[in-house]
Amino acid sequence: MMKAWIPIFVILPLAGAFLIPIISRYFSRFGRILAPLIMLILTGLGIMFFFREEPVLIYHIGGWKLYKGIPVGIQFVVDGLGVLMLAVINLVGFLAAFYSISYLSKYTGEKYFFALFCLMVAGMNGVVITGDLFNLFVFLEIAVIASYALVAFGIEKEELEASFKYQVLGGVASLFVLLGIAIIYWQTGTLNIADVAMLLRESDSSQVLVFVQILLIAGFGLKAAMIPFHAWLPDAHSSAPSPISAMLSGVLIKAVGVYAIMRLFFNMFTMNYEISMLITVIGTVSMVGGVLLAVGQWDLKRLLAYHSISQMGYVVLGIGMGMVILSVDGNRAVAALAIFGGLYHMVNHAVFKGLLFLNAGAIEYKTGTRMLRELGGLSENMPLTASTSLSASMAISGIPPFNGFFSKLIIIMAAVQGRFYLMALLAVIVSIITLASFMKVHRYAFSGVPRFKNKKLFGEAPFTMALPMVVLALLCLGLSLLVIPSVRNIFLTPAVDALINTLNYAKPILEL
Amino acid sequence: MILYILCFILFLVGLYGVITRRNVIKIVLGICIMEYSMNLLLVLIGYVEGGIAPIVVKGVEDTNFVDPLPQAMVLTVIVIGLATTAMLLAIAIRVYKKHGTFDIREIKNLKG
Amino acid sequence: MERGMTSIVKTTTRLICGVVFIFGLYLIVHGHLSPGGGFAGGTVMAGAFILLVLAFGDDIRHLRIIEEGSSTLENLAILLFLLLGVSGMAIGAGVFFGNYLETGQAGDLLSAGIIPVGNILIGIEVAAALFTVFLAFVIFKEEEQ
Amino acid sequence: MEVLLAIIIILMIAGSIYTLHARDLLSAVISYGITGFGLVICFLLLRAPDLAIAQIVVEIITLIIMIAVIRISVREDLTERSTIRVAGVRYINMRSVSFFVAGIVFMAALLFFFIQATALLDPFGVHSIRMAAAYMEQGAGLTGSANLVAGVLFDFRAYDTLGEATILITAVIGILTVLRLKGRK
Repeated sequence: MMKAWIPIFVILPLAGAFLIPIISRYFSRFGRILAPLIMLILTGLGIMFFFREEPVLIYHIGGWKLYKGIPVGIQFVVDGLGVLMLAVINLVGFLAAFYSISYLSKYTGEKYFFALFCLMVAGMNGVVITGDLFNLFVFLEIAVIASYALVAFGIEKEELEASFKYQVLGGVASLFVLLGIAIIYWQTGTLNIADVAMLLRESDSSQVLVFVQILLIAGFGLKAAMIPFHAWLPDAHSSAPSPISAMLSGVLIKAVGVYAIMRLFFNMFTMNYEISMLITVIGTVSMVGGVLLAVGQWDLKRLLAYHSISQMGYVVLGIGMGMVILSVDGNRAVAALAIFGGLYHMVNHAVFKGLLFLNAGAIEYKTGTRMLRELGGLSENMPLTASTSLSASMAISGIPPFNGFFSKLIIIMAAVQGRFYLMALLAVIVSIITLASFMKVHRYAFSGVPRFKNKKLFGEAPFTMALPMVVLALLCLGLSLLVIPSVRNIFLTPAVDALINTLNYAKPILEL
Repeated sequence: MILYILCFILFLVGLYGVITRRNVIKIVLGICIMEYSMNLLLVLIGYVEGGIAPIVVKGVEDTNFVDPLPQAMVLTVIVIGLATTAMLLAIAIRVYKKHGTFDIREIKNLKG
Repeated sequence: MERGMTSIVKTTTRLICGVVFIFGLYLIVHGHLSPGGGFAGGTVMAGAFILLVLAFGDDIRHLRIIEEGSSTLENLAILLFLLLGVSGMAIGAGVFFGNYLETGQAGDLLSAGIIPVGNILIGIEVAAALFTVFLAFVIFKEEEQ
Repeated sequence: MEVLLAIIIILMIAGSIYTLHARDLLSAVISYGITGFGLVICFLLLRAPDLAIAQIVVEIITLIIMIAVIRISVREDLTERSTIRVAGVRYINMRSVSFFVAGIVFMAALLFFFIQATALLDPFGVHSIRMAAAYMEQGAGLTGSANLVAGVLFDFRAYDTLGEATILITAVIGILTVLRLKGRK
């Protein structure tokens, strides 16, 4: 019975996080062994959940079934979208944890790092599988507070300032989300997402809903680093340790930001045209703004951080278009295509952005600097990093054999079919600028004559850093197989169905 | 209705403090004030006219209780507020020791 | 160098520290009967410890040992609370956080199944957590000088 | 009852405005503390004894930590004042005043949307109980706990309490990480 395994996704990382500080005092390498092991087990479990028997698995915590048809306790709800997110979170988590085994030799306080890492993954897993609004807020706070401390892990001047700004903006965003949840409880009297969904469909209270939806877009938009709220991302991602930037950029802004918007705006709120158009416009503005900001950057990690904003713009654009078409009851096939493109690009972005940040970490680990002007001619000294970085750069700028090309192509096709011609045009232009920006990275960092000051020859990144990079590079190629229908129906189509027919999330919970 | 408006004004005062103040400690105080107003709003929502505290006392048979769910939520939000405040203060004191000032604008240009 | 505060504060601390600790204990244990519970009681107990450290002060080596101890206690307490939830999966209805102990009569002390156990574990964890936070700030201040 | 609550909340608003504009940080923290104790009185009036105890005690611990932080650092808030005294003549500092006006306009807009949105919802004192009905009717019976809030916290929504205790642990480990002596080897 798969259902009994669902709590493992939260129990295991929490137990690991609590054990590591205790046992690390006697056996100092305990953290670097336990954390990757836990993530590996969860990745295996996540992939196993793709082959579950019924589409929506429900686990009633504490055994509290329905009381007069009203869900009382908290439920774990795992559907197509949840399984997809679980697999991505735990896979990238495992690779980042494995990568940081040797990366942390430059830092002190290793036990705190792995404990906070496990807590962040536990928080994200908790957000993805819970079916209760307030519980989503609590586990969102766990993931975000752990990431505040991890951003300030090196305790340098700019890391502390970046973490403080991230924390202030994150705190305000969490309070906006809490305000939204309080008003939803005020109106419907219940916290269960499925229950609220059914109540909102009966009573037409659009006046309250618009205010609540804007609050939640503001709150979750800041967590997803959309343009009007992106101020914290470049500092936080460039000053954090590289495996943490890979986790933040690759997974945290998705699991906490975009997933929450998808779950609430598809499966809970009634669709309306203005809000979905607002989300699409925010996605487009982020897509264009992110890349324009990224072109002028010389610090490698800041450049990657700005590209994260623009790639997340693609994801939100794809999902926003699907929402707009659904809200005007347009052609459901085009809506399914747009959402499929958005989700597919989200998975791809987690893979190649994680790889790019791990490459930047390897370069910084070996040469000690991140500035493109001081780097040069790395391809002789670090052939493996150069090749994985090349594959990731081609993936992000959408060059055919790699996965980025297919997901961007699907989004642009969906935009054309859905008559969003301006969005399609902007998507193509942004893809070209991304290609230019990454060619600049390669020209300065890898090819050309070595320009950096210390001429000593340094070798390739150590094994524990090289293996995750190779695995991610292979995934950049492997994920392009998802376009084939037979493979897609196992992994991505259940997630798209979970969003398209909005009420089949709520029906099994309320046993309608 | 007036109580909800006053509570939201308290929220706005906190938000105003976070946006306009330049002293790091005052920004932290602004966030805490916003958390106070959120706690107050949640308990105001749960209040029932003439209700008694949600404690079942043996003798009293009155079952017109105040709603216990927002109170459970507020207890959680209070401890979340304590956790975020302690984290903000730890980082604020570390920023002060590194930059020598609490003024957010000077901290920004010292970043170089 | 005379550590801590003046002797007046020290004597009053000696008197009321026990009372504050017992009040915290009372709040935790009677959590399911009267208002209070794990969080409020744990914070009161943390207040008792903080009062001692504030009034008497201590040299930095000893403070670090205490901080290690309270940090370990805090992690153990939350681990036990997690095991309490997981034990619900093994015993009783086999469900995460299942209330498998008998719930008894609503008013008396030994009632409400796992709630008193949960209260006590959360009380210890909150007390140790806040005490560790306070010690972290004190040790940071000592190291700065 | 409603008038009493309104007076206390207005006093809390006044206290928090002073907190944000006080020159001396210590008096800012103290007036923040008084606002917190005003909140405790509101909880008592709203029949929430659990929260009143928790709020008072958490308030004291927060004040201890804040005053410890301020004693380590500086007490004056030397940031920009809205009126600058140049050679004895007081000039209005246009930049901070314009910032102030923009803030007020933004707040007024938010307040207007809030009032317009929540006009139709239940007024104060009337609360359509749905999910909590189960807690109240089944509370003492099924969980056996006289204190319904403890019943909700540790049995109906025990997973929330686990998450919430984990938040405290995350914050503690985060503080130990940030306050350690040396970050890099």
